[in-house]
Amino acid sequence: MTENKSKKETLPRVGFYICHCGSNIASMIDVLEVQKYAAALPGVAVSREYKYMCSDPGQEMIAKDIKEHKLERLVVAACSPNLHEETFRKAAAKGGLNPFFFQMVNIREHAAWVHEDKKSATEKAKDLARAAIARVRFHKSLDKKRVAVDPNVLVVGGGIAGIHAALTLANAGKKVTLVEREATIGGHMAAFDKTFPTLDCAACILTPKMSAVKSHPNITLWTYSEVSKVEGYVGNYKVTVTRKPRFVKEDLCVGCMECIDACVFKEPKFKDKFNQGLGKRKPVYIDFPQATPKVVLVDPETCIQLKTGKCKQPCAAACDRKAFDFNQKAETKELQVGAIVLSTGFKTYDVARSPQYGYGRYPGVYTALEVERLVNASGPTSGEVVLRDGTHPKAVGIIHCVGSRDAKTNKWCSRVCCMYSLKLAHLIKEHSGAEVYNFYIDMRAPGKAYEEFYDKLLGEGVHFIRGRVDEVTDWAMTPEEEGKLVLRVEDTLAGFVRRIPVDMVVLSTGLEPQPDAQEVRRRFNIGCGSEGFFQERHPKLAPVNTFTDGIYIAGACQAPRDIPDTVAQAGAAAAEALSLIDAGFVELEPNTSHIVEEECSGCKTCVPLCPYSAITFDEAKKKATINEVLCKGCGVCAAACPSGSIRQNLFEDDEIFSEIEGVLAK
Amino acid sequence: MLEQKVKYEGDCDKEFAKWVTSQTGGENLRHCIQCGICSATCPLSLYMDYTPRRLINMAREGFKKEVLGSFTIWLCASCYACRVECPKEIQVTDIMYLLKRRAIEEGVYPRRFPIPVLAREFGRMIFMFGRVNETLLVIDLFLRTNWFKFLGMTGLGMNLMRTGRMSLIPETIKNRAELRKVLDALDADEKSKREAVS
Amino acid sequence: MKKYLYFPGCSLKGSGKAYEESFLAVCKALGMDIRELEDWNCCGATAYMSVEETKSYALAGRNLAIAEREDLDVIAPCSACYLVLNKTQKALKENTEIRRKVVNALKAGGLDYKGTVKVRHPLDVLINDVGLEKISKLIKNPVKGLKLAPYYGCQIVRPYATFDDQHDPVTMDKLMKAAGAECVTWPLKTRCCGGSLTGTVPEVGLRLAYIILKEAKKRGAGAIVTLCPLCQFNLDGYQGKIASKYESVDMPVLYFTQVLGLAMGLPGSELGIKRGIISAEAVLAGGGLR
Amino acid sequence: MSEQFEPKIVAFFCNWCTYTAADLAGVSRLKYAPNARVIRVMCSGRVDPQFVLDAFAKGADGVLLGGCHPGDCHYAEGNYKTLRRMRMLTRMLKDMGIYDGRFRLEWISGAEGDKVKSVINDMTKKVRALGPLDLPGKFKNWDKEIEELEAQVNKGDKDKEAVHAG
Repeated sequence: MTENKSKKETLPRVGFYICHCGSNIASMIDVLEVQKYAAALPGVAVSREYKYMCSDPGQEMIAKDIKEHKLERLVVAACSPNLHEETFRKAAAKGGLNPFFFQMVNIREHAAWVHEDKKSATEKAKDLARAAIARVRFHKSLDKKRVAVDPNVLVVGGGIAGIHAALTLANAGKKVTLVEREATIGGHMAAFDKTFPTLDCAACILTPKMSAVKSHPNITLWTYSEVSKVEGYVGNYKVTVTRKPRFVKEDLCVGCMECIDACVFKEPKFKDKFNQGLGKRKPVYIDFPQATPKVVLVDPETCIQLKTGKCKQPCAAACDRKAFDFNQKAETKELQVGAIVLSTGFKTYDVARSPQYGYGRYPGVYTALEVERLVNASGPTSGEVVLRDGTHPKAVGIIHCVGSRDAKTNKWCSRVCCMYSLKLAHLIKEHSGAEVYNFYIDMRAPGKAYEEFYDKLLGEGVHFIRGRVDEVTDWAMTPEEEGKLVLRVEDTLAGFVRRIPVDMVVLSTGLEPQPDAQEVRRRFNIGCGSEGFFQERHPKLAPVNTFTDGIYIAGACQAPRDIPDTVAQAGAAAAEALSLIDAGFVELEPNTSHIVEEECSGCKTCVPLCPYSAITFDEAKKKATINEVLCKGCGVCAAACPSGSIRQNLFEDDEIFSEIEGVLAK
Repeated sequence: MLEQKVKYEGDCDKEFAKWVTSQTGGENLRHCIQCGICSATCPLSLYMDYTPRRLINMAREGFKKEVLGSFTIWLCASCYACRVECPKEIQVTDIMYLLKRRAIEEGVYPRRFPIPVLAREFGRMIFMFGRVNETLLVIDLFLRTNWFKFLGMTGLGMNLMRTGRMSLIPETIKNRAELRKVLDALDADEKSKREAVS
Repeated sequence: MKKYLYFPGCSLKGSGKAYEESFLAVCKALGMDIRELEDWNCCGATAYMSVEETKSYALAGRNLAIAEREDLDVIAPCSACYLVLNKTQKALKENTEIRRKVVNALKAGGLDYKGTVKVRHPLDVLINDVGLEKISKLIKNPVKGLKLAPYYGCQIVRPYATFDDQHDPVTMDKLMKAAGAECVTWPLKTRCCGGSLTGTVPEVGLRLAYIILKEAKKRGAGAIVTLCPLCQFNLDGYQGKIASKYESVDMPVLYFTQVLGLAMGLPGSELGIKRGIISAEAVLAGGGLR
Repeated sequence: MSEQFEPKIVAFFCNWCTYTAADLAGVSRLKYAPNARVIRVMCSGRVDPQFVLDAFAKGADGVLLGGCHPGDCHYAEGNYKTLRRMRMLTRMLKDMGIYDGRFRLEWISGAEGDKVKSVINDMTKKVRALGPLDLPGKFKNWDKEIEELEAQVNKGDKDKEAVHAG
């Protein structure tokens, strides 16, 4: 049994260090008491407390002690190992100790911050310290495994985030593959007319970047494609991509659009997705003039040839490049990359979930995205604000927080709605001269020049009514309300309820995770927060990293975010990927498993358990062997081995048993 | 004559605020973001001296006098529109209820709202018969509060007679004894509670 | 065939007689096995609930306890009863203190309640148990040309009902369409009629009722069809006063069960059609009915 | 006021989900019972049933095992293996008289800091109600009983010898 063994050996000399973390730990845990307690434990040669162990002086102290007191093991009681394990391993190494002769005790996140009674919190800290001191004796000298990093990068999602990340990486000389689900890159931004707070035109700043992507020698652009499988590990990912058929050969089409004119449908008659259904398109189409790549595609839902096979195919005939191929099938491609940037973006709130605002029931009610197209010079109305019934609105109401800040829909503030509502208010007023009312709960304009933009709108005479609109109805109580849409709201600053008749209602919809965010995160083996956005590794210190090394996130797939922040984050993600690649190699945690051959009974229990098929059976020796390059260190095999011949580094049975005894022994 | 509007901290009763949030239904009160959708959706807010939103804020700040003295709580018709709309799931209707109860306990409800009288007569009638005869209840109510308003109602009375929708004989249940035991038990429970406190 | 218990509540024995008559007649015609809850007592209603909470829980509790013996769903046509009984169910389930008080009180009366009873509304039962299909089959003379404003009032879909949408309920519309009637679309379906105030604060109650009646008329409805005795009483009974205070609206207010009954060919006399203070004769005649 | 019994709970948390969730609970300053002692493993699949038995044997009143939700395992399917093993273990423990939630398996994702709080509070409450398990104590008693038994037996033999001698 473990404990006897530990008693026989002469105990290695342990150095114990406990951190106050300013007052973070010290305010709830009696640091001195723990330090004294540890000093008296068997094998402890040095026991110290210090205000900030992670600071340089703190690390120096450790390194110095290791040398002076010939310490053979190191235990630090401080914050979470997820934060500072590496720091103290380095300190150990500095002192000339193998970094894995170290064990960290989490008394901040797991004790000081979550308890209210100092006495019991201190007891807990003692137990955990005792366990670590007992465990660290069994630690072995280990070395990190180095593996080369593939210099190529995959960027998933071709919105402004993906575009910026791809260009940054490509400009640094890395080979980038940009995969986009839609037929063109550009994302939501491509649909906008102007951008807040500067009101510069979205197309003017976005389209140059889009064509730069297309023409960049280091970027392979795969639109109308989706990642279907991801294997491997940091620095060495194997990715499978499915490319949907466009029924037009991408390399042949030059985007002359002759085929669209030639289509048997003389008039466009199908819902135009890019224009939010406000415009119409033909079965053969291109999303918008600056679409990238500028390649047409055929919609199998509406194309007669694809549905019935009975069409004269004038489109194909009109194409002098012979680019049409109605037999085109989806194809799958594989690529090897070292790092992946996820920038899969967001979805806007589905207003059908808020029937009280009458979307779909009253033609005068629009979503913000629809209005983006409506005020867009290159939109279906060339920027003229015309309602579905052909009239021009004299009064417009913009309802903020639709699908935000509401326990019944989404609890969070979507962060961009206040600002884009201000922008739309300005544009609508500018394009139509209508009276514009903004109905807001709290005005959130925290960005650079944002408050100034709000001030500009106030000056333009836009009405700002602080209150959440209850409902939009066609119920008139006074003559001037007849034939109008009536919004009922409390003017909370005036302190009474108002009824405001308008011709047009704009629903400022909030931002949500993509509907398939859960599948995507599973595919890439990362996490999602409770609201469904991708989970960053640390909210402040690792905002673009994930818990899976080599996979980074940027833009609104991580949380609602506007363009400036998205671009900044995309740059950060690219930089993280670069620092990984340019290091040339990664050091993997040595927590892999290995088999002690003489103890292996050859029962084969472990072989099928390994999810990475790292375990093979040597028929000659009748023993199992583990390929440590493939092993990712979960330890499932170690737990299952009947003869106990499988050992997982850093999590050996001895280590865990002694830890169990440690936390319980009194 | 001008009325001073400034409020001093001494004017609010933090205990009252604590009490409201400690009651069933009052839990989420502190989370109110003052969006005012409760007032917007309330069919009665146009008659209220304070809109529901303002009342909520006054209650959580402890302006007991103003809250319990307000018409607002008596104008609530328990249509639950606010409760359904509230983005913070605040049970506004139930808060109105518990404020009514408190106002009655402290005897500060405005005289022109005979709801407490109605409730009392209602209770008395149930205790006697187990069921309520609307006609008797209404007559009783008006006689106790404002009898000439009652005269104004005779037209309706005649109509109800004509259409056989009005009877002057109270409906009663068989097992009145059982029901009384139940109600008495509750009173006893309440009493023991109060004694325990004092 | 599923069995049900029926909780009339005080109104359906008084001003809401017509609701009881028509509801039971329709159940009979549909061959439903339904029996009045034995020795039921007043549910407590919201006026009482608002000032004597625990007592009204106990009142409702006694009814639920009696119903539990029979282990059947209870149908409560009156909105106030439906709300209070459901609210009691919820309170007894979620609030230990209330449960303690009420259960003990019931014990004192020799009653016991475990909390298994389901309280349901006629709309819920007709749509989800009986089914539109079966009902449509029994429509003998559809009320063609009858234009109705379906009025749900407050306490049915709010806050406890789960069988219909809180903002835009449709179950009654479906039934009325099945009966051959036309339904106007209007935004006041679930807006409070002020019924609980007309008695105590008349000026307020009257205005709310007037708003509903006027809008229904404006939308071209020949009659309002409702499912709540208090709403019916309030909208029907006070039109005289409304006429003198605002304007004459002259809008009959029927129960959906009455319209359904007529469409199923039941005689008006069995459906209490004549009990409306504002006569529906003319409108119904327009609908080809006698 | 009498000192109430404070159960000792050993918690094995997987590094990627539950341990992270516990960190999140800390960062969010959620307050929960101080009774659990967390032992970090890379995957809940590393937890050998022996660890659980050992914890009870060494005096734990409860053992909590936390892993990623099914389908979310950082190592693809480690938590499924955990599930299978622990089902069996639970039955075993029952036969040994250890049940009523003294051993508990929970899926807690990295985002569910609040679940760490509620699970630990709930388990502490339940195990506290159950009272101490105290296997070490029981072991001692059993040893003692056996010794006494032996003593008696030996004594009996001596008496017999005496009789024969006489």
